[in-house]
Order: sequence, then C-alpha cells, then structure tokens
Amino acid sequence: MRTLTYREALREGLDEELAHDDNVVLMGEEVAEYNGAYKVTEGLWKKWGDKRIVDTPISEAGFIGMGIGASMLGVRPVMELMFWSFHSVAFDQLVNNAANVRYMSGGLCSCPIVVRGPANGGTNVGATHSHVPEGLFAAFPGLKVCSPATPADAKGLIKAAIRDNDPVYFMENTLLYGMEGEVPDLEDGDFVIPLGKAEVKKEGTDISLIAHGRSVIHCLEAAKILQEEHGINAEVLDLRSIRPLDVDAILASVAKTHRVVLVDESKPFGGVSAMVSQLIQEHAFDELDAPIKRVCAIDAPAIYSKHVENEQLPNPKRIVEKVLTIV
Amino acid sequence: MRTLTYREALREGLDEELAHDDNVVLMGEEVAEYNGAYKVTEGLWKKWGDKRIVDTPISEAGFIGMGIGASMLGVRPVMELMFWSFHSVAFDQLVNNAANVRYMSGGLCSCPIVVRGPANGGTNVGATHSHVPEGLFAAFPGLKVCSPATPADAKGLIKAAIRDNDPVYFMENTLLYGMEGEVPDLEDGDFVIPLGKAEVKKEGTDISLIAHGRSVIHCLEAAKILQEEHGINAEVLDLRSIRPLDVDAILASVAKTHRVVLVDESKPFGGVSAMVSQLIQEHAFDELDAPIKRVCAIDAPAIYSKHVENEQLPNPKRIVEKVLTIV
Amino acid sequence: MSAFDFASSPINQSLTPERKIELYTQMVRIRRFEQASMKQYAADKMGGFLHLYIGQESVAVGTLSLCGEHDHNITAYRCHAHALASGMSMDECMAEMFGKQTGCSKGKGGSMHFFAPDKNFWGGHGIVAGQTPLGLGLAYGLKYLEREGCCLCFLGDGAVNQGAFHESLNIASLFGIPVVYVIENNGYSMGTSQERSSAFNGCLAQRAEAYAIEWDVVDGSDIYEVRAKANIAMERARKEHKPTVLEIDTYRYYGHSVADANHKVYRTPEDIQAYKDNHDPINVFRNKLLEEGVLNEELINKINAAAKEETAAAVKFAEDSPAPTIADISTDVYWETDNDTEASKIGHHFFS
Amino acid sequence: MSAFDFASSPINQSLTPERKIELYTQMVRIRRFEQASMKQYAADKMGGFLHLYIGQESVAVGTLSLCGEHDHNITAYRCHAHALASGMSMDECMAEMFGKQTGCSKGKGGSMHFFAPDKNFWGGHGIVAGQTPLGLGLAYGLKYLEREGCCLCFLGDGAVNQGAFHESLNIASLFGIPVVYVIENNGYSMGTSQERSSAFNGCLAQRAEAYAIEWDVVDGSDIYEVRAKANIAMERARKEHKPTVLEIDTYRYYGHSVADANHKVYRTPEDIQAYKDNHDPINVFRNKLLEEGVLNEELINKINAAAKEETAAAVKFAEDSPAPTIADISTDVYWETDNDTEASKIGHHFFS
Ligand SMILES: Cc1ncc(C[n+]2csc(CCOP(=O)(O)OP(=O)(O)O)c2C)c(N)n1
Ligand SMILES: Cc1ncc(C[n+]2csc(CCOP(=O)(O)OP(=O)(O)O)c2C)c(N)n1
Ligand SMILES: [Mg+2]
Ligand SMILES: [Mg+2]
Repeated sequence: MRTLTYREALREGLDEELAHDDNVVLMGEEVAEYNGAYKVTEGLWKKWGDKRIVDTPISEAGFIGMGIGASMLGVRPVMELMFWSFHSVAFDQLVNNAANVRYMSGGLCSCPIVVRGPANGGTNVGATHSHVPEGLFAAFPGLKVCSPATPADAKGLIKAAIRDNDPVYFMENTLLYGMEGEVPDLEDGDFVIPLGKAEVKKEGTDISLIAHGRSVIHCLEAAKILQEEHGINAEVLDLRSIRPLDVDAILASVAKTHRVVLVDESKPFGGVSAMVSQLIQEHAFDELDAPIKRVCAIDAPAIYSKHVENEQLPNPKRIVEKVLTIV
Repeated sequence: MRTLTYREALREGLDEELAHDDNVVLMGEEVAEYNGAYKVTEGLWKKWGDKRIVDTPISEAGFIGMGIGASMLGVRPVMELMFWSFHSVAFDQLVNNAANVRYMSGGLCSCPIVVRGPANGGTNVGATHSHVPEGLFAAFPGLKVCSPATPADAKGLIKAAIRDNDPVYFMENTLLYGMEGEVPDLEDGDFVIPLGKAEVKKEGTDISLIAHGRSVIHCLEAAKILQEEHGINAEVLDLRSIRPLDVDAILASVAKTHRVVLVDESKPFGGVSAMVSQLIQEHAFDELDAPIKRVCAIDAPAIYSKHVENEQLPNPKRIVEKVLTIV
Repeated sequence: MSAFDFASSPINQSLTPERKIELYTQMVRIRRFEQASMKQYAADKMGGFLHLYIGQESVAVGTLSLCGEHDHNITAYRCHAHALASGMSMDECMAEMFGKQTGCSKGKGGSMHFFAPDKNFWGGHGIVAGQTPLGLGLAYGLKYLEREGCCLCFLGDGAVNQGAFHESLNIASLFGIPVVYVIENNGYSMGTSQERSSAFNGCLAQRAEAYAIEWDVVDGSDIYEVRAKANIAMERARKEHKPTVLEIDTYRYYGHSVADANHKVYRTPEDIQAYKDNHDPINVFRNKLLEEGVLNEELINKINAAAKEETAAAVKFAEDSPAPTIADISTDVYWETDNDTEASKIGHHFFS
Repeated sequence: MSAFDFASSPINQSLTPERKIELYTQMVRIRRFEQASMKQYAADKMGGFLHLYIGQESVAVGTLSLCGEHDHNITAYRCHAHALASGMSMDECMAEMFGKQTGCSKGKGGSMHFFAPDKNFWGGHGIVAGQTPLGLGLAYGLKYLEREGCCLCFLGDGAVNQGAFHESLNIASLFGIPVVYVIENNGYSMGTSQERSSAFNGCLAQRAEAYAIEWDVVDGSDIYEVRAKANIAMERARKEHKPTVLEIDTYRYYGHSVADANHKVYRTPEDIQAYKDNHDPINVFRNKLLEEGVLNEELINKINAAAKEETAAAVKFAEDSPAPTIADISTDVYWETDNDTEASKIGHHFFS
C-alpha cells in the first residue's frame, strides 16, 4: 500500500470520479484556477478544464442552489464550501431544497449532489469560521452526512458520496489535510467505502471511545495513554458516516466494553454525540455499567486565541480525564 | 384570573413592553398594516404607529441583520418571522452575528434582540414550512430559546425575553394561538416568567413526561388517558425554556418517577429530547429503572396530507403507546 | 392596453386558429380548476394554504406555450397554472391538494408543491425566491448537458427582495446561463404593495441592468404581448446562452391565499373590479379571438362546459382516491432506500 | 490621476496643516503596524488569518476622517486600518492578534474581529457581507434613536455578490436609512479578479441604481477625492436619511491573507510594482503635502520613526501580556451571566 496525505487521497478520489462519470462537475470558490483554498483540488482544473472544474463568485446560496437544480436534471455536482462554516449563508438551499425536494415531489425529483469542505475548529479562525455542523445536518431526513478521519476513508467515502443518488454532505478537516496514511494501491481496483459503515480503529475491552473526524485521532492517542499509563484497554470506534449511521457497530462495541465515552468536536448542546448517547441508552440500557460520558467543545463560541483554542476542543488529555471518571 | 387566548396573551405582553420601553420596536413581514399573518400583532400598529411597528420586505437576512445591528446600539427589536421555518434564509445572521458578536468582541457588544414567530408542524403546509428548530438554535452558545405552551407562559415569557439582554429566540405555535387559558389579572402587577424555569404542569409519580410547546398539551391529554385507562399516574414537566434549561427540575422529576418519556415534535436525529436524554442518563443514571424513551416526529420531511400529518407528529395516542412499553 | 399590436409579431402570426383556441382553453381550464379548488377548500377537503392564480392566467399560459421539448420551468407556491399549462392533469393536481396517494406528489407536497419532471415542470416551491437558484441550476444543467433549451423561472414581485435571487442574477450573467426570470408582478406580496416592499426606479426588472442582463416589462393582460416578449428572451437564452429578466404586470383577484381575510382591505373592491372589467386576461383574449373570428359564442360555451366537466371529474377523482398510509410517510426520503439498493442496506437511514 | 483637483473641494480646503499631517500620520501608522504584524505572523506569534490592508490606507483614513461623534462604522475581516483610524490603540490591536487577554476582544476575536463600540467602531466581521445588514441596523438605530449621524459600512468587491448586501440596499432605500456602503474595490476576491466574480455594466456601484440609491466611483489613491466624495454621501445620509453606495478603487499589495501563496500568480509582480510606483496612497499624499509645503523630509522621517516606535512598543506589549485562561473561554457568551444578574442564576446556561 501507498502512503498519501488526506488531501491527496481526497484529490485522487475526486479525480477518479471525474474520469468515471462525465456528469461529475466540481464547483466552488477558488477551486479551479487557484487550485483550491486548501489545495484539495490542486491540478484538477489544469487536467479537466473549465467545464468540469468551475470557479464561482462568493454566492453560496446561489451556487449551491444552482448545483441542486442541475443535479435534478442529471448533473452530479460536487460543490466545495471553502469552509463548511459558510453553510450559514446557503442554509435554505442545503436544508430545504436539497433535503426536501424528493419528498415534496413524491419521489419524482432526486438530488445527487455532494457538498464538501473542511468543518472543524482548531485553526484559530474564530467563532464564525469554526462550526462543526455534522449533527446539525444529520438532523434533516433526506440528507446524508459523513466525516472521514483518515486518508483511506477520505478517498473511499468521497467516491461513495459522489456515486450516491442522494445529497451527501461531506465534512473534511483542515487539520487532517496534511496527515499521511496508507491508501490501497490503484492496481487493487476501485476503492469505495460505503456510507453507513463504522470501523473499529482499535480493538479494546474496557471502554468504548466513539467518535468521528479528527476526534478519532484524539481517541487513538488517548487510548495509547490509557493503555500505557493506566492499563486501560480502550476500543476506538470511528463512525465515519453520521447518516446513515452504523448503529449495530455502536451497540456491538458497547456490549463488549459496557462503558462509553463519546468524543465530539461539537458544542455540547446536541451534536452527534447526544444522539449516539440516546441510541445507546435506549438500545443497550442493560449493557451499561456506568453513565455515558461525553467530551465536547467547551460550551462557548470558538475562541480565537491559539493559547487556549486546543483546550476548548476535545483533546487526548481531556479524553483520558473523562475516561478515568467512569472506570 | 382572566381567560385569554395564547394570541391575546402574547399581544398583551408585546403591548406592555412597548409601553414599558421606548426602545422596543416590533418588525417583520405584515406585522403592521396587515395586523400580522397570524394576527398576533393585531391593533398594535394602529396604537403605536409607524415608528414602533414596522412592516418589512421579504428579506429575512436583511431585516434580521438590521435588527441585530440596531440592538448593538441600544434599540430592542422584536422581530417576527412569519414562520420560524424561514430562519433558513437568515441563518447566518441568526447563528453567527447574533450568537457570536458578544464573544468575538470580548464582551464589548451585546445583542438584546427577540426573534419570534410560530415554529411547528401540524398545519398541512409541507416540509419547508414545518420546521421545529428549538434544538437547532439551542445548540449555539450565545443564544437563548424558549417555547411556551400556555397563554400565561406566552405572556410571561415574551416579557422576560424582551427584557433579557441576550438574543432570545421565541418559538410559538400556530395551533396554540387560539387556545384559551388563565392569565393573571393586570391589577396583580407585572407578570414576567423568568427564562430557565420549567413547570410541573401535572404532578405524578409513575413516569415523567417531559416536553415543551404543543407537546405539553399532548402530554396532558396522554396523562389523562394513562390515568383513566391504565391507572398510571404520569407527571408532566413543561420545559418552557430550552436554553437556559431547568436541569434541576428535570432531574427532580426523574428522581421521583424513575421512568421517562420525552416528547418532542422535532425529527428524531437530535432535537431537544436527545439532549435532555443525555443529561438525564449522565446525571441520574442510577435513578433510571428503564431506558429513556422518546416520541418524536416520524423521521421524514413533514408530509402535507392532512390525512396523516397528525400521525407523523407526536400525539396522545403515540405517547400512551410509548409509555406502555416501559411501565 | 399596449400601443403596439403584438398579435402581428411573428411568433403570434404563426399561431394557427386551433392553437389559439388551445391557449384560450388552457386559461379557461386553469380558472375553472382554481374556482373548484376554492370551493373544495371551503368544504375543508384540503389542508394548509391555497394560493390562487386567478387573474394571472395569461402569464403562465403565454410563456409556457413557447416551450419545446428542451425547455423547462419552475415556480413558487402559486403553481397550479404552471402545472396545468405544462401538461399535468387536473386529476393528479386536485388529488394532490386533497392530500391523496394519487396526487402528483402522492399527497406529500400539497397545493404549493406540484411537480412533473417528465413534463419539464420542476415545482412548486414554498420558500420565497428559493426556486430562483434552482431555475439557474436547471438552465446550467441544460448547457452542461449540451441540450438546446432554456429554463423559465417564475417569481413574485415580493420575491425580488430575497438575496438568493440577486446571487442568481450575477451567476446567470457571469456564466452565460440560459435562464429567463419572469417576475409575475401582481402588485402585492401578501398585503404589502410593491411600493411598500421594493425600492425601485421605474420598474423591478431594471435590477437586471447592473448585471448586464437584458430586461423588459410586459403588459400581462395581453397574452400576445406576453408571448412576443417572452419569445425574444427565450430565443436569447437558447441561442446565445444569455439570461433575461422579464417583469410581467398582472393582478390577482383573490387574497394572497384563500386564508387572506384582509385582501379587500389593502386593495379596494373597486380596484379589483376595475381590473376584472378592463384587463382580465381571459376576457381580453376572448374579445380578440372573437374579433379575429377564431372564437364564437358556441365554442366559448363548449370550452367552458368542458373545463367545468373536467374539473368536476377531477374533484371526484380526488375524493375517491385513497389517502396515504402511515407507512407512506417514510418513503420518498432517500432515492437509495426507495430503490432498495445495496447502499440502502448499510447503516441506519432512519431514526425514532 | 483624477482630472479634477479634489484638494480644492471645501471639505479638503477646511483641513488645517496639522490635520493634514494627522491624516498622513494615520496612514503611515497603519502601514507600519501591518508590516510589523506580518513579521510577527511569520514568527508564529499569531494564529489563523492575517488580511493586510497595505495599499488601501487612504480609504479607511479618508472616509473615517469625516466621522463625528454620531458617525459609526463597521467592516469585514480586513479591519486593522478601520480600527486604528477609529482611534483604537496599536497595543490592544496587536495584543488581540497575539491572542492575549489585553487584546481589544480579549483574544477571542483575532485579526478579523477588532471592536471598539466606544469609538463607534463595530468590527471586524468574518463572513463575507455578513456585516452589511449590521451596518444597516446601526444606521437604522441612529435614526430610531434620533441621533444625527450616519454609518459607514465597508465591504469588498467580492462581497457584492452576497444576497444579504442586496437585501440591505433595498431596505436602506425603502426605509430611508443613513448608511453609506463603501465598496473597497481592490480588484480581487482572493484569487478571483472582479471580472471573473461579478457581472457588471461599467462598475459595481451601479447596482445601487435600480434601488433608487445614489452612487459614485472614487479613485482611492487620492485621499482628497475619497474625502470629497465620501463627504457628499455622509451629508446625504445625515441630513436626508438617504443611503449611498460608493465604490472606491484601490489595490492590495500582498496576498488575500498572508497565507495566500498564489498572489503573484493571479497578478504579475510588475502589476503590483506599477501600482506601488504610481498610485500608492501614502506616496501620492506625501507628494501633495510636500508640494503644498505642509510636509518636509524631516517631518516625514519623524512621523515614520514615531510610527515604528509605536509599533515596536505594541509588539512588546502584546508579547508581555498574559494569555487567556481556560476559564476565560466561558465568559462573554451571555450578557446576563457576565453581569451576574438574577436571570443568569435561573436554569443552566452552559452544558458539557
Ligand atoms: C423566505 C420566505 N419568507 C416569507 C414567506 C411567506 N410568504 C409566502 S408568499 C409571500 C408573499 C410573496 O409575494 P410575491 O413574491 O409578490 O408573490 P405572490 O404571492 O404575489 O405571487 C410571503 C411573505 C415565505 N414563504 N418564504
Ligand atoms: C460567506 C463567505 N464565503 C466565503 C468566505 C471566504 N472568503 C473570505 S474573504 C474572501 C474574498 C473576499 O473578497 P472581497 O470581498 O473582494 O474583499 P477583500 O478580501 O478583497 O478585501 C473569501 C472568499 C467567507 N469568509 N465568507
Ligand atoms: Mg406579488
Ligand atoms: Mg477585493
């Protein structure tokens, strides 16, 4: 297997799908000539040209809505939000038109669109640029949401997202773009990871750490510390996809460990973790030996200061501390 | 005590605050000359004139943002969204500017704005017009959310919301506007209900039904059926305010009954109920004799057909059935 | 009345008498359909809103009469006329409002959400101006897929003040998108007159100008004028991939929706009557066709009777159709689950 | 260079030599401050973004020099100049970028979010055009509170394509709001030239016209022209409660933000140099003031040296200031909890 960065893996996935289907078109601010604000699309404009890779004005409601309309006609737009945080100016298109048009038309329309971009805190860009909206969008039936934590998952899931015939909101992470990891070789065939499949990133017996996105990386670090310093063997379950959600994998892990810490970069009121908590307590009530605990962002808008932003977010230290309260 | 409708009680609260503070201004689509799409503001334009009661164009981002800007300068705007569902076109103003401006300015700005309007399903207006976004907004630190279920609460809470110095999103219900209830007499003094205080709407011992908004009314009906037909004495706790949230009242009720059904008009992924569930299982783990169950909307965009819309929503029948699974 | 006689423009000259009768018949059918809807609404056969188009028929019929197989259209919640003029049946439309399984949207959309993608009609949208980027996208799709055609995207005079419309105009011009925005200016957004909702210089269509988009203002009471000017815009879109904004002046006779109890407050009954008497698009066209000798009283009565009969049959169809079941609530959410694909079997798509 | 000599317009004629030196000094201070910021950013003293204003100084200084005690202003993320020109100290601004407790926003906002409501400066906003309805609201507030004054609301050439701006224009005109929108047209939104992001006829400010709003285009390299034309707009706002859209042509020398590695790709280094050589607003003004005999080399050097010294002191202040604590994360969320009011004690405001 090769080693690629998360960014390269994503790009490879996009490139393959551009080759795979003429109707796939990439759009967004600075995705073409500038090669992408975070360089995910680097080189694609040069390779695929003006028709397939399209720079847009700063009009998220306009261009995302345009993508939705085009998708109803059979185009398969992959729209970049420079930051997922900018969903706020396109919210109506994202949660009404994309999510509801199939339903309101009694199934006559469909909307095979992907909206992708980074959705994370931790880069000292302040409250308006640091939203983590996985839970926000997963709340809308009609939408699908996923959030890969590794290069391989990034590639496999973006390809599944583009081939999916429903709207998929794909949440990346600026702090993972440079992270390296193994990705299957091209000779080994088309590498697609289905939406809705969680992955145990580390087996364990004493407690389940359940997370998605960069929090998975934090959980893996925490698991190491827990093992080395406390003799606790934690399992790390990466949800990967938020909706569809692999509820079976969650319950299986809980049935094994009987203790759970959910890690979620979201603010604590709600978020994916509140929903996972609800599912676990409802469906594995008798399996639980302790209350489900969560590590979320400290409950305030995202702070700018680089001296404390990492403390506001989940991090291995905070995870370890939380685990120690229930084992 | 007098009997007023929910609509009249709200209007009385608005009217009193218009009298109480010259800086209070009511704005929104059709609130003035038309007397309000749902007649909440009826007569206020005639009484208070063009300066205090202002009709706006259909530009929610523009006028809500305008209200936020004006509030920073000391005006106290009370903005009507004709439907809370139209939050989608003003989302950036609602969750970035209103929620974050205090934080991002290190406390130099404040934003004493109220945004109000109906937020409910059940009126056969389809998916785009039937959002119930209490949980969505409560997820943003910096915002406050409340949702009254009775005329008295509507009056008391709208007055508290207007006097509050933070942004308060006030969620009413078209199906409650005509409902009558007792409201304290004017002679008995200024009637204000603080945000953050839940109310036991019916005492009980066997199970806690926890809800807000119209679901409280459903819970009361269900409690009656449970008592009469099943001999189950249910307690009904009305959250009233979602953020601040009366966590103590929730835990107190659980400590008494040891069984919980949460009722929430929201879609089941997330919502206020997922958060309340998380809080209960975390802080009252040992009090629970059964898993916490929820009655939410059936997980799909809101259906139009009046033949089934009430079945998609929580209703007394669904609540009773759910209770019977855990007692 | 327009100074210029648009009957003589080539696109109208090319109309056969049969086609003229068809256009007239369309308008009559739409009006009868809506009059029946109003009655059924009053009889509590429907829920929610009912936004009537009565008075505006020439706009939908005139513009959509120009559509060929590659031309698409999309509109707001006041969508009955566009649906019928796109070729949808009264049965499926009436049944939709009755909230029945046989409705075009299976009772899931209601009066505001008629759809017929097979007839190039993309709804029926409830959020003011929310359809304007979608119309842009349909037209973008046509260009992308290299199909010759355009998209007509309708919006109201109040809708021009939603930001999404402006974002769409800029993109339409910048990218060269074959979209024609049709502002159906009926003078009011709910109870608010155009003057109280929009700042403008002369007209609303002029907002196009600063985006280097062509625009025009049309007297909507004359279907010939509507067709003549829309044809220019549609040809510009199809041939040059250039957008246009057309503002078509028209009028609605009833309230914003049937629930609008105020509609005789913000407008006087005299105003409404004056419009009906002098500008009713059906009367105006009927008189022209009588003059032209295309119509006669007998034919008019026949058309009317047929429309009423069709409407009555649609009401019966709707009445007799089954309501959706509780299980129906959960379909049409995801393409993958509806089609029972492999993907749909992985993970939970639905929650409770 | 403008054909007309704006030095002779009354608002500039009224400037004393001292005041002219002040304006020059402001521009120099802003540039030195930002040059120092760039260095500190490179030395990893700050996080996030750093959007430099270098090359555009005449716009903020020229317009804000016209502000009296009732005039307010608000801008986007490229906000250092507006902050300093509004009277904020270099210390609090530099400390903010260092993420320190002593920063104007206590290290919570960063480079994009400077605020000083006591100096009528309302930020510093990161969402493109998100500040445009806020500026409208500040101006609405002035009118509502019956204070004579106006609000200057700055935005970029790329920001004109956000819907919120258009909604604001319509309301500003319709309601008669004393807001002056200043489009700082530096030719680019990130790596996209104006031509590739906006459809327009002649200029961007013209978008105002269809809203019946006055507009003008300004050569931003000449601070006299900026002041002359802004003064007309601000007087119109104050006296007639009428909005204006001004488009001020300007240029930024560095990348969109300091992290923009491409900025010599989408523009040639020659272009940038040519602008610096011929249109740099500080040089242009310095030469005028030399000609006018207001400045001399000695004074210029003194101003420069003082600005550098002030900047260095600000860096030291920022460096020496304490960082926020973890407890600080949780303050400034709610007014009520910060002020420990009765209301703040009821219910849980915070969760974990
Ligand atoms: C974003 C949004 N805001 C408000 C509404 C409520 N609303 C529905 S129609 C309407 C008036 C629209 O007027 P206009 O655009 O002139 O269209 P018309 O009804 O006259 O056809 C309003 C305010 C809505 N549906 N969506
Ligand atoms: C809604 C939104 N979309 C995108 C961005 C990312 N972004 C920040 S600045 C910018 C370019 C803005 O250009 P312009 O308005 O010309 O201002 P300038 O940077 O030139 O001052 C972009 C795309 C954002 N902050 N907000
Ligand atoms: Mg209208
Ligand atoms: Mg720019």
